[in-house]
Amino acid sequence: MTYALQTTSLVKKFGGFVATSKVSLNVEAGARHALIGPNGAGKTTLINLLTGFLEPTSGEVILNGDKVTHLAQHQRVKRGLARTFQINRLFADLTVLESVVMAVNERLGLGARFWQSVGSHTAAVDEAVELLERLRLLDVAHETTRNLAYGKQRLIEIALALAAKPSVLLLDEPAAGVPTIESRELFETIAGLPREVTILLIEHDMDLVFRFADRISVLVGGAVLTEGTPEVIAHDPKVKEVYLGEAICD
Amino acid sequence: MNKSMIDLTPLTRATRWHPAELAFWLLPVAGYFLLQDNLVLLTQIAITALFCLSLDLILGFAGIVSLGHTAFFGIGAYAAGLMAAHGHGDPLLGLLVAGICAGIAGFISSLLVLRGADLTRLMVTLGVAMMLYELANKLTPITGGVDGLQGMEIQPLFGSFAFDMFGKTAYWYAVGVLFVMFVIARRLVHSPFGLSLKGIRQNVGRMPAIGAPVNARLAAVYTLGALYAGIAGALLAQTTQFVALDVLSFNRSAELLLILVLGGSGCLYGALIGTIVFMTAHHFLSDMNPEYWQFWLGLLLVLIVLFARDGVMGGVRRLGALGKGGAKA
Amino acid sequence: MTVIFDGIASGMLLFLISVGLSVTLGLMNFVNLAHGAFAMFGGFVAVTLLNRAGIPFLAALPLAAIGTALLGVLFERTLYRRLYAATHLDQVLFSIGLVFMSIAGAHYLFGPQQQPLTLPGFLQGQINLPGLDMGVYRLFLIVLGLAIAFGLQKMVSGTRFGAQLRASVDNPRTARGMGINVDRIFTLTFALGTGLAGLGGALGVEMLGLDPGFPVKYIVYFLIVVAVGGSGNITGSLIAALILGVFDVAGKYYVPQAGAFVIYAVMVAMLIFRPQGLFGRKAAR
Amino acid sequence: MTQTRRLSGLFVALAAAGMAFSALAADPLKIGFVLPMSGPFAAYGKQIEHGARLYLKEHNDTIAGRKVEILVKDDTGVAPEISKRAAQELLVKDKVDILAGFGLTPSAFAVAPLATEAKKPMVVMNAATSAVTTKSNFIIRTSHTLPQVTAPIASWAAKNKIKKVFTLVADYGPGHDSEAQFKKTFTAAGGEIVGEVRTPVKNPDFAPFLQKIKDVKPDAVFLFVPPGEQTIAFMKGFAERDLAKAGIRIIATGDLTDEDLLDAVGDNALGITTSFHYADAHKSPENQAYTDAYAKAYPKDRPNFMSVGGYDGMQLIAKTLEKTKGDASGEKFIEAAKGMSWNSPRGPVSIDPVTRDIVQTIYIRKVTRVGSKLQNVEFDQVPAFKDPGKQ
Repeated sequence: MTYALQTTSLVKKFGGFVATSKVSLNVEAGARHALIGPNGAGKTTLINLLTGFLEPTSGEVILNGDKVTHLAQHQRVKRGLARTFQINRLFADLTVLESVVMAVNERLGLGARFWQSVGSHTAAVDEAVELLERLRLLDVAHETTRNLAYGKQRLIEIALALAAKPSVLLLDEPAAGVPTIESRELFETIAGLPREVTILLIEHDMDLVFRFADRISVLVGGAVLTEGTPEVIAHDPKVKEVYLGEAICD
Repeated sequence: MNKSMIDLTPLTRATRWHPAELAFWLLPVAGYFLLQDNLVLLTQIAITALFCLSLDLILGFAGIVSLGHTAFFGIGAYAAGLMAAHGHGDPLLGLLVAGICAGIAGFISSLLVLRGADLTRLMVTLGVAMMLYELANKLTPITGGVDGLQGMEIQPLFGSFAFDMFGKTAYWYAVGVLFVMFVIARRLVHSPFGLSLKGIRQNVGRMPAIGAPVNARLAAVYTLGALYAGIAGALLAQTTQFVALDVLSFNRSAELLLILVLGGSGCLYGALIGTIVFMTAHHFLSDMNPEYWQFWLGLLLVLIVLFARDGVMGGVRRLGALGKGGAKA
Repeated sequence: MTVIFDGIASGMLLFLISVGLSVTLGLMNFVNLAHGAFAMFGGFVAVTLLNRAGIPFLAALPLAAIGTALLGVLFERTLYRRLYAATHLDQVLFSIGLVFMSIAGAHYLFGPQQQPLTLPGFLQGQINLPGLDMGVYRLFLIVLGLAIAFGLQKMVSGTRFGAQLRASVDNPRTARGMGINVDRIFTLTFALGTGLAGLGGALGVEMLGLDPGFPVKYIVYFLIVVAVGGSGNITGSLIAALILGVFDVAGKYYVPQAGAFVIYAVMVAMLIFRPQGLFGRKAAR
Repeated sequence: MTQTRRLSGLFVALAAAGMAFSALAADPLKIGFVLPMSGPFAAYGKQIEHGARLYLKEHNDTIAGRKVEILVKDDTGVAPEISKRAAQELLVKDKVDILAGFGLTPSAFAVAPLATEAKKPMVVMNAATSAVTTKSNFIIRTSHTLPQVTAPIASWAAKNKIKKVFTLVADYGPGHDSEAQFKKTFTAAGGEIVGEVRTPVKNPDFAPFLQKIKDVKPDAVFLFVPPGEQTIAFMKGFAERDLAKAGIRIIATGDLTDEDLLDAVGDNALGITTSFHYADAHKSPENQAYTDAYAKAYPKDRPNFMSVGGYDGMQLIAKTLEKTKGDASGEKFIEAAKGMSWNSPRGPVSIDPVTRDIVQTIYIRKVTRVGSKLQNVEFDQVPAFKDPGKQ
């Protein structure tokens, strides 16, 4: 079994507070893996540890078999680990095309080119256009990001992540704040991603999780409570206990 | 809509110059013929514009606030001044050396400056510049201290155009250097590098997540801004044939920031137009009223901020947007 | 010992002239570079009262503070108010404009020369203890500075007004929704900031002099204190000012060759190790 | 301000119309002033302009039969490129015959090459670094040089039972120059320097240095800091620490007890002994006339050495032009000015034909309360003293 993304006994302490407690996560290559947990379970911290925004107190992060524990965020992206954000982090005054071209540039290592204009790097532009077409964003390619509807902006979030051609994609509540109809479309798009892209999904919406994921980890109090297939998780009494309130509400 | 239908010209428009831009660059030519008597003022406007451009690169495009940008201006001025005072008076060589010295200093100080948030950066840049000021004052035997660096001898440009009191050579020299540096900055701003700087400015948190090494980019542009400032300092030293401590003064940094904000940061023409407006106003006001011109200048600033943000400034910005239009990819 | 005492006094002076900025910049998040102009106004009020009207020094101080606060209210009502929502750069441009006007105005009204100020006899001279000589005025500054720091800290963290102020700055809309008169809170706070500036200016005349260049001459010091202390934090400003003062004075005493560098070096070092300021609650903007 | 300037312009025009008969009144004589009129050194510009205008007013704006026009440009004091720009515009655009003013040394240095190139006389009315006159053969100075006013206090101190001196100077060029001159003269006369310190130029607090002085207990402190708030701060601190009662005196150059500043220093200045070339309390008929006229024209201000620099600058220009019969061309003017001597409000002065620098009496004075005013009261003098910086 090859794992695309692993952690081994990952610990993060803030002062005396243990935010992540000995998390060992194994995400298989090509998996649609979901990470769930109630509020305050430490999902955000874990994401930050995986992407390199935070450094762990102890433990390792392993990406495609290589230790990346002490690499900076952008270096991990170069090795194929991309993410989207729970709350949009976009470039408000750039157009959609500019944003995506910029992201493609970074993957192609063109970001430090300072002499030729953006448009003259045709390979990057072509790729960006293709990506926009795939996400059905072509018609707004020249719109300024801030002028778009929230649903469209969520798609740009994903486009920016995909521009990195990731082998592992972390989706942090991709449907947060999106109306139900649009969120269905969004998930169709996500489901349509090629199978060689491993996806780790952090999501609140249990319906979506159970429909989409083939494996689920449950995070509680900074530690992994349990892990298994959707069926197993759905019938796990411990999970029910933790999720009682929320699962019913959702 | 499919991908063959998309219009990609917005991405490449930068390579062409808008007619308004061409018209703008006719101004210095017109200025030469119409304002023969004010060539020194025009020269100094060109130099300040270049200096302002350098701040625009780091503040306007990379979002690094600096209250100590004179550090690099001063380093450039002293580098060029010391070269000329010790027998290496070729102006272009002086520019080159000044730019390199300032660039190196910029790179080193970028390691300090890139830590912390805005106010911290403001104060760290300020602190670095103030320490350089004190250093230049301390090194009186080398720099001449408050009395200024004496004995600069600038050789004629290209061996044939001497810098005389009518200031024609100095004018074309300064305008020429400004133009070349502007063209370089313009290309840079419209390049992938420039785009990534805009990205950093608009959302610094996102950039690492698309694989961009933010600190390396910022260090690069800070170094470049320092280099530009150094060249501007060298130009001032060479055209004035004198360097005094005030090239490192706090007032110069603050005034520069003022000019840039006035002109509109984040737009190359904003730096140029801000300089023209500010220095012309300063010149006329201080000629009319040598003692109290500051009052009128202050009033002008207050009125602009309060009432004309969208009038005068908006106009300037719109004009700037024309030039920038090329970059609008 | 005397060196440390002088350092503390010097730091206290830094604190007194900067604390007003700590209020406007830190608590109200307005980059008021015209702080020095208000301080100068306070100085001129004090000097004029003292020399022309013959009002005693101790009475002139509160009058300078009140006068400056009134001016502050006037400016806040008419001008500053419009710029709370503006960008920091706009605020800089605006307040520098005010600084220019104040310099030229003071030059016009009072001339370019230094203004005279004579302290009352009981504030002059020194108290001599074995191993420690304390200037009376310096002691006065220390006591006053501590009192102001203590009072402000209490006010910001311990009173209803302080709570309302913090709420208004953090989220004006919510504060309004909760029935807080945000406009009034801001006006009062601005008056407080400018009043403190005026008081600092009046107190500073004795040691810093007073001429039309004042607003620019000491702007660097104001900013240093506020930046190092962490904006909006009164205790932070106080401690930062004291550290800077002690280092500065001790540096000049023991290594006069490096005298001018000390204050900047200390500032840069402190900022590099604590980029948010000593006690910064959050990033400055 | 603008209004008075316009009025005087009108007056000039009227005067010119009235003088049409004069054969020599062909062209008006234009004198371009480069002065710090705003910024931290605005007081310099104001005083120099006052002095210059006072002279002209006394002579109906006419010199050697030519009516005179004054143009003033602000150089903000500390930006030599602005000084140079101002001078260049005065020369090229306004076509002035003579450059004048120059509050600070860097301005004079920056403009000197222009005077040489344009072959126009340049009358320096304040900038005091010794080397200024060496920068162009067209420069004449009517103020003073720093060594010139420093050396006499050193000789005086050595002769008057001051054996041990602590020097405290601001850490910048003029400070270094005065420190060097003082040490040279004082040790040559048998005195001893028991301590020296250079203080930062921007220095709001002298406490640590005063403490050092207190530790060392010299007979006197030789002081040189930028005149202004620093002088005040030093003297207040000095008084606060009772250093005077400990038997320590302050000796200095006279710019630190300049009349513009004395009132602000207050009684703390009492007893300070300085050497300088001018005090408004100087007793002579010329000075009486001068101070009276000044008080009438500018009732808000006190005349000081800078105003006299401006006044004498105009006086020198007038006397020289009388000699050349109104010819202001560079070489002729400078030749005629060399060796020129006259009675200034400060006493007899002359222009050294070799260095083109001023030769004058330096007075030793003590700050004393005279009536309601603090005054520099002269009690000793060194007549016809040349700049020792160029010997």
